[in-house]
Amino acid sequence: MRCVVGIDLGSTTTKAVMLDEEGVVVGRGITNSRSNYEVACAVARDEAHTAARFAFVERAAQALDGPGAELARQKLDELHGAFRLELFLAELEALRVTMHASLSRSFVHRERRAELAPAIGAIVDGIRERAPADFLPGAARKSDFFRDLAGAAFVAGAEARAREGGPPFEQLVGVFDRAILDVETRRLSRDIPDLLRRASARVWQRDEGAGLPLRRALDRVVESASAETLEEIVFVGTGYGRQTLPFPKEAVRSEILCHGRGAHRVCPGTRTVLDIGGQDTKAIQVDAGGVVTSFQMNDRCAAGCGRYLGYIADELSLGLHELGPLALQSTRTVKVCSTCTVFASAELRERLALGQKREDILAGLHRAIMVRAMSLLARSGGVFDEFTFTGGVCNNPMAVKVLRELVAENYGAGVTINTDPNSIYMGALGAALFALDDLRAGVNLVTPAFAREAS
Amino acid sequence: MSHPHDDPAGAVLARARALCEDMTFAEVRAWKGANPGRLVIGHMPIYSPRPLLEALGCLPIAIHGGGDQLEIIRGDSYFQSYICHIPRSTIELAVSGRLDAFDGMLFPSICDVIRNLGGMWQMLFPEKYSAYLDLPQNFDMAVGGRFYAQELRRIAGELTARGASALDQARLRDAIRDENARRAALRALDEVRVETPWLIRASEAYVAARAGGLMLAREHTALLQELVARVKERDAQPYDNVRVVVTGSFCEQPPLDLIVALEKAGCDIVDDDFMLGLRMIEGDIDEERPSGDLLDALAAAYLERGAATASRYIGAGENGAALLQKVKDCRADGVVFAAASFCDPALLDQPMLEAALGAAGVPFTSFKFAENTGQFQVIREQAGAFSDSVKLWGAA
Amino acid sequence: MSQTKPSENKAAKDASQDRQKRMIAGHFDKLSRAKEEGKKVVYTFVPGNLVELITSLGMLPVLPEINALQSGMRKLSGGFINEAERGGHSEDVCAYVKCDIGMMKKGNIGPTGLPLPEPDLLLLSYTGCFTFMKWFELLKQHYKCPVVMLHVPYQSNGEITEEMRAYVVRQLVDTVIPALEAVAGKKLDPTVLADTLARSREAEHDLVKVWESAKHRPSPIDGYFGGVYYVGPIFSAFRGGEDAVAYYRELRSEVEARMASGEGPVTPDGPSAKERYRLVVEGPPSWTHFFDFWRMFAREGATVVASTYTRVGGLYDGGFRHDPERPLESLADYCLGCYTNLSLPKRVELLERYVREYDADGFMINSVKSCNSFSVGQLLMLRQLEERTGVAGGFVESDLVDPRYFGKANIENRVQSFLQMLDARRQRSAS
Amino acid sequence: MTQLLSAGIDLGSSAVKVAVVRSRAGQEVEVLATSVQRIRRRMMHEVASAAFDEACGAAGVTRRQLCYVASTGEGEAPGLTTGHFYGITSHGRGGAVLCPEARAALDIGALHARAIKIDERGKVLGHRMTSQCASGSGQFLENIARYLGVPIEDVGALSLTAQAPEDVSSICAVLAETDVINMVSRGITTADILAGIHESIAGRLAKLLRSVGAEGAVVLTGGLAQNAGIARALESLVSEEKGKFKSLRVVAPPDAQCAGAIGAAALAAQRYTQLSRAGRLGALSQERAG
Ligand SMILES: Nc1ncnc2c1ncn2[C@@H]1O[C@H](COP(=O)(O)OP(=O)(O)O)[C@@H](O)[C@H]1O
Ligand SMILES: Nc1ncnc2c1ncn2[C@@H]1O[C@H](COP(=O)(O)OP(=O)(O)O)[C@@H](O)[C@H]1O
Ligand code: SF4
Ligand code: SF4
Ligand code: SF4
Repeated sequence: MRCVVGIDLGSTTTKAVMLDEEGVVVGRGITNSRSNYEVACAVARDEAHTAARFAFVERAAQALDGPGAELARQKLDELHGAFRLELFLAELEALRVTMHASLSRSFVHRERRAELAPAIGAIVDGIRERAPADFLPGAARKSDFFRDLAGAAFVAGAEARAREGGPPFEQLVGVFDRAILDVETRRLSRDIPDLLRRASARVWQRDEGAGLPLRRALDRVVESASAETLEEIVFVGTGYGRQTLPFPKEAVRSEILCHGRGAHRVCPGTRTVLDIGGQDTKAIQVDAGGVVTSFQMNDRCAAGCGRYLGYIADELSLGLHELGPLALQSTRTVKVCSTCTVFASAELRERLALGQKREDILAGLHRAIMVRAMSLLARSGGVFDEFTFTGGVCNNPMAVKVLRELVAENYGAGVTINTDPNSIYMGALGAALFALDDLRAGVNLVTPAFAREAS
Repeated sequence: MSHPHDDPAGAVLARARALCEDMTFAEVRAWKGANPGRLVIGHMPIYSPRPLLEALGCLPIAIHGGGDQLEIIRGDSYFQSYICHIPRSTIELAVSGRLDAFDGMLFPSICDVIRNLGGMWQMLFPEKYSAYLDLPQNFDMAVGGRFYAQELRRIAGELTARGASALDQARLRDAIRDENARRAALRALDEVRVETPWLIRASEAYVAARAGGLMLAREHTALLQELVARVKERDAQPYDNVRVVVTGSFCEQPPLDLIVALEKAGCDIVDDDFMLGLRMIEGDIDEERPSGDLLDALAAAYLERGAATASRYIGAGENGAALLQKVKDCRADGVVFAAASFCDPALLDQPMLEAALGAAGVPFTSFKFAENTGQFQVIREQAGAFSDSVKLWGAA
Repeated sequence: MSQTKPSENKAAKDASQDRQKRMIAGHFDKLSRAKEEGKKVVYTFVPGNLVELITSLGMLPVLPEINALQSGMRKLSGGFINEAERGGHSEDVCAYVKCDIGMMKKGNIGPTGLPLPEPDLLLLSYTGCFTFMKWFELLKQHYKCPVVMLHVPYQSNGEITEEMRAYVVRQLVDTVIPALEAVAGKKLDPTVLADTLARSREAEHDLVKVWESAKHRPSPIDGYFGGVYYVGPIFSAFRGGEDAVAYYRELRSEVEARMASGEGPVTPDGPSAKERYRLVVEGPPSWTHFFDFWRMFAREGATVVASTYTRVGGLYDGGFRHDPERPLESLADYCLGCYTNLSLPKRVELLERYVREYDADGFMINSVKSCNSFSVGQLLMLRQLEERTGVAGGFVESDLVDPRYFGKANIENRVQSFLQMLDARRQRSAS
Repeated sequence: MTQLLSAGIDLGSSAVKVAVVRSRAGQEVEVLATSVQRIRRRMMHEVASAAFDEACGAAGVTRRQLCYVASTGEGEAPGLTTGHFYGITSHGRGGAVLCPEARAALDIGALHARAIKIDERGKVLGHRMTSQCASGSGQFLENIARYLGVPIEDVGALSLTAQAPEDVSSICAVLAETDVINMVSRGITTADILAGIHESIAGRLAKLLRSVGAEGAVVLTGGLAQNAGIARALESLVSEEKGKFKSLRVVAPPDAQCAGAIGAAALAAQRYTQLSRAGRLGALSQERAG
């Protein structure tokens, strides 16, 4: 299959969307943006590639008949989880090796090495042991990113160690922080067929009762999905870091255009788009064809963007996923003044010390952010029907709720507000649509090195 | 003391405060209902010819932005982040319909922000009356005075054309008398504050004065007189505080909590430049004029007795002289500069005032605020350090 | 069509540029010798400046705003601003003032490296900007010389009334001219003034022709980035002088030659790319990053066909001319008619006219932090213009001379997004 | 005159610091003990009493022997204290105790930095604080350090090993983090990145110092004083300055983080003496009640 790829290199996350020649989405991938942009976009693309493979798996499973076919279909989610687990474990091992290596390299840690090394080994072993449970269908994970998952588990492990009289918490975490950087700036090669085989082995081994039929069925699915070719031919990049993408200038599009186009593709009635990402907020007006007619962005100061929520979550030792749901429990919104990312944590602490409730303060913080966004929208011309909310913060249910209220208060209840589970991919989708234009126009663009080497 | 039941002044203060905090302007609506056909004219802070408006049968309403309770949603979309706060909240009030009962707005010449806000008004609300009132910076009665009287006459004419009463010297004289009476009442209140600051907090005097921008002078005089009588019944003791003059907030107003925070940090605010819309003229306005035209009285009051603010041209390099006089008059230990963030006039004035204070050995401290600031920690620190220092080491 | 070769054109371009350079060098040279030669020096502001009065009395004008912008271009402003801020000036206020005060504190060395003389008089023509008043109050504290205030009323209703004109003329007669005469030590000679005003008028006429050349496709000038050079002499010390007349005559013929040969403007990287976008710009440029900013447009083939910043020192293409027949009235009208003294609705009308008359594809607002006079209301202007003209507007924020407020990556992002948006809209309307 | 025992409790945003001192009316101050406890999500008053007990224990005094306990800093410690001094006052005084020749104190804490000009008694003559933005504070450095995987205690030492400090341009703490991410990806060494950040922070601090007109010796107080990189970067910056700032000298005493607490303790004794002379000791418990 021939595909085009759009990559949105954001300040916090990097997204990739693959379209086939008909413009149908075949895969989406996301990873956290890290210090090495090239790796970030390669990994996002790997993820999209993986997702596309899973689409093949799904298709193969649907086409399957014979003994074990039905059971194999039921096990698809589990297979997916097991696949993720394999990836996780591979990265975990890489992390382990890196941490040990950094112990001998860093002069800061060298003297305490004898004490730190065994503790680190034990923590990693513990994570390894508990990992499979996190990847069973239905298990609640705080994030999908290795950095977050491993980070949370490591911090918990380090805390426990420190409490039991092991090496100090901050030193352990320091080793992790250093090593995760290294791990993230390397791209682990992903042999998808092999990982699939191992994942499938995990699944049938777990269910001994099902026996050989399940194993055979899964094998067939895996083999047939692995056999399909996947060729990426045109790339277009966008996003905050797009200038640093390893793409030629012609293959880079403004994020404003991409977000507008992506949102319009998903919700064709869209006239106004609000995108709240990690470090910037954009308000975009598009015409009936998805062409941008005006826009405003907030990019000089990171106040009130996704990062802000990240800091708050850190401050409360919560996952980003948990922030919105907790705020939803509020009964009384506290008026919060700081939208400055740095001072917000201080204000949070101050208010907690005053005895105000976590959820009420959080509700206030969410409101403060959305009020800022409303004012940007007003600046760009207002809110028109239909209105589509995109970007990472759209995954936060409290943000969505507050936005709905504010739009109703200020622009009437008649405005349709679209959100989409794939909102975070709008920019990448828009970029992919531009790539499709290029493909159709016969523009012959160089594919980046990382894509050639992978396919 | 804030309990209205135990505090003799509680009720009158609560009324004033409620009035200041009511961003729906319910009383204005009520007045309009009771006085059909008469006009409600809003005006921005600093000098506004309120007696003239009253003489034309209008209700002048001072607009001081939206304070710290108003949520700014559309207002921000009209102003870049480096512009002060008051125009945003003022626009917010208008576009959210809160000023619907108003028939017009006056934008006196305070600074370029207010000047351009007037232009924005013309574009946003073409159906409403709006006028920019150019205050002369030439203080010669024959030149600037003439121009100014013409400006006032123009505005009076325009309002009359919109349904206000015609300009009438007798009514203008009455309005000037009412205004002079209000000034006397304000002076009486100020005197209580200077002589016995423990009887009335600056934050209390503030709401009492500010409420005056929302009613006719005559009513305000009654309110002030009652307040002065009531606070004298209070049974309060002196605090171990330092005496300060607050300056710099003549236009955008600090949130009330900020004034309270200053007091809590150990400062008695014995004089300030809040609310200059009512205090811009020092002394009385003439009730007679040789020319027979009382517009000249308003012009002369502005030219000859206008208080020194950053909006007014100070010619002879005497910046700071008026402030030093104030410090002396109210026996202050020091000065607190509290200017709105991004307020060019106040902030450009400040180094000159500081130089004057420094030369006279008067201690000072300075900080910036926005009308909706919710964090006072830095301000408390600075004011606290200031009062600590005066207290621990004596003045200066 | 003319057969002028590009190389000859380049030489021609250099001629007016060189002339301007020589004029400036000569002026600062004179200033550095002013004290020893007993020449009196008057500091004053660009909008509504009364250089004709100053030069007719044989005195030399200094324009602190021009010094500040030159400091910005030479990357000295950051240091000057720091100097002023350490002296107690706020980060929030207009950076021109701080730049000037910093420069003064560091010895008042002018843009050509020669020291500037202290003022004998500060002529505070208070036109279109509140900050001017504070600026000279501050200078007054330092120099202790006399200040004369000319209060120019604001055109709040979009017109110059008889009362306003009379008020200004009255101040000219009663205060300004006597103050100038007192410093100059002589009386103003009406015939000298009339001759000076006549020369102003001549130069103004040629400048208008230069502006109007941008209606041609491709435009032979960039009316913003290039335009700020064109207004140099007429906004500052030279208006009313022989030099200015010669400069504008020369400039006009160069521009007409380029127009005839179908050439575009000259950009920092040589001849311009093919004209792809025609823009109208509102707001002053960022001086500290002037060339970076210019390149963001020039590289993409975006030419500015008209701008309002180049009208702050006089709206000549609106018909105004200095007039030897009505000397004082025309000076009053000049002060009253500066761009920043126009009401906001009038500013929008002017921009709308430019978009139409110059057939622009879009307009761009550069909103500078320093300048409340320019900036307050620009977001509303943006919306109004989009509505009235149907062309797209872009908005960027920076500062005149405070380098801290030029976020290159952000501005580039916005400019590119804006131009790509124009493309997308164009493609749409084509299909 | 008799020797007085007094204590100061500095309730900061990241740590509580306590000092117990002996003095004559707040002069000739001798520090008996100090203690520092990081707050880390604990309740402020618990941390405060723990730290207070720790310091009293180390000094070998009981609560009742202390004539006056003063709080300072942002928090409150009801029940423990007699009165309160503001951070600027106490850091100024504490700076003078730790470094008698200092004529300015520079307090760099977790969220704010402030420059304080003092006289020989530690009396505040003038001060400036960083405004709204948090860049240039301890919290900012902690975030960066965490990102780079360097323990905060080692950040300073590491920055000193830099070969070619990298310029940090962003004024915003958050955007500066992005700058750092970029630098890591360009292969800049941790030491060079840290050095660049230290220089940018030092630049801000130097500006603050100049704005109060500091001269002579400057004593660093607050948590960041323990960071040798800051002291060095600041020193090289102010000694490079031409003209009137040539004479600036930066001193980072070992007990710097407790300067606020020490200053508060000294002022406590001073205020006690002042009040007892004025016969107003009875009013002590009501101090600041208004
Ligand atoms: N599941 C989630 N729940 C809540 N917030 C989320 C979630 N996922 C992402 N976010 C928010 O989205 C932000 C990233 O948004 P994104 O659009 O990817 O930004 P960018 O394009 O700038 O990288 C994060 O900072 C985070 O606050
Ligand atoms: N050993 C250390 N080395 C370097 N920096 C330190 C050290 N200990 C604390 N800090 C820094 O000092 C800051 C806390 O300073 P402190 O003055 O206690 O702040 P606050 O009073 O606001 O709590 C922390 O943010 C941290 O960055
Ligand atoms: S606060 Fe200052 S800058 Fe803002 S409108 Fe008022 S006077 Fe003007
Ligand atoms: S505010 Fe604007 S017009 Fe006034 S001095 Fe500054 S830059 Fe010039
Ligand atoms: S530190 Fe806070 S206020 Fe400052 S620029 Fe960053 S987010 Fe904005």
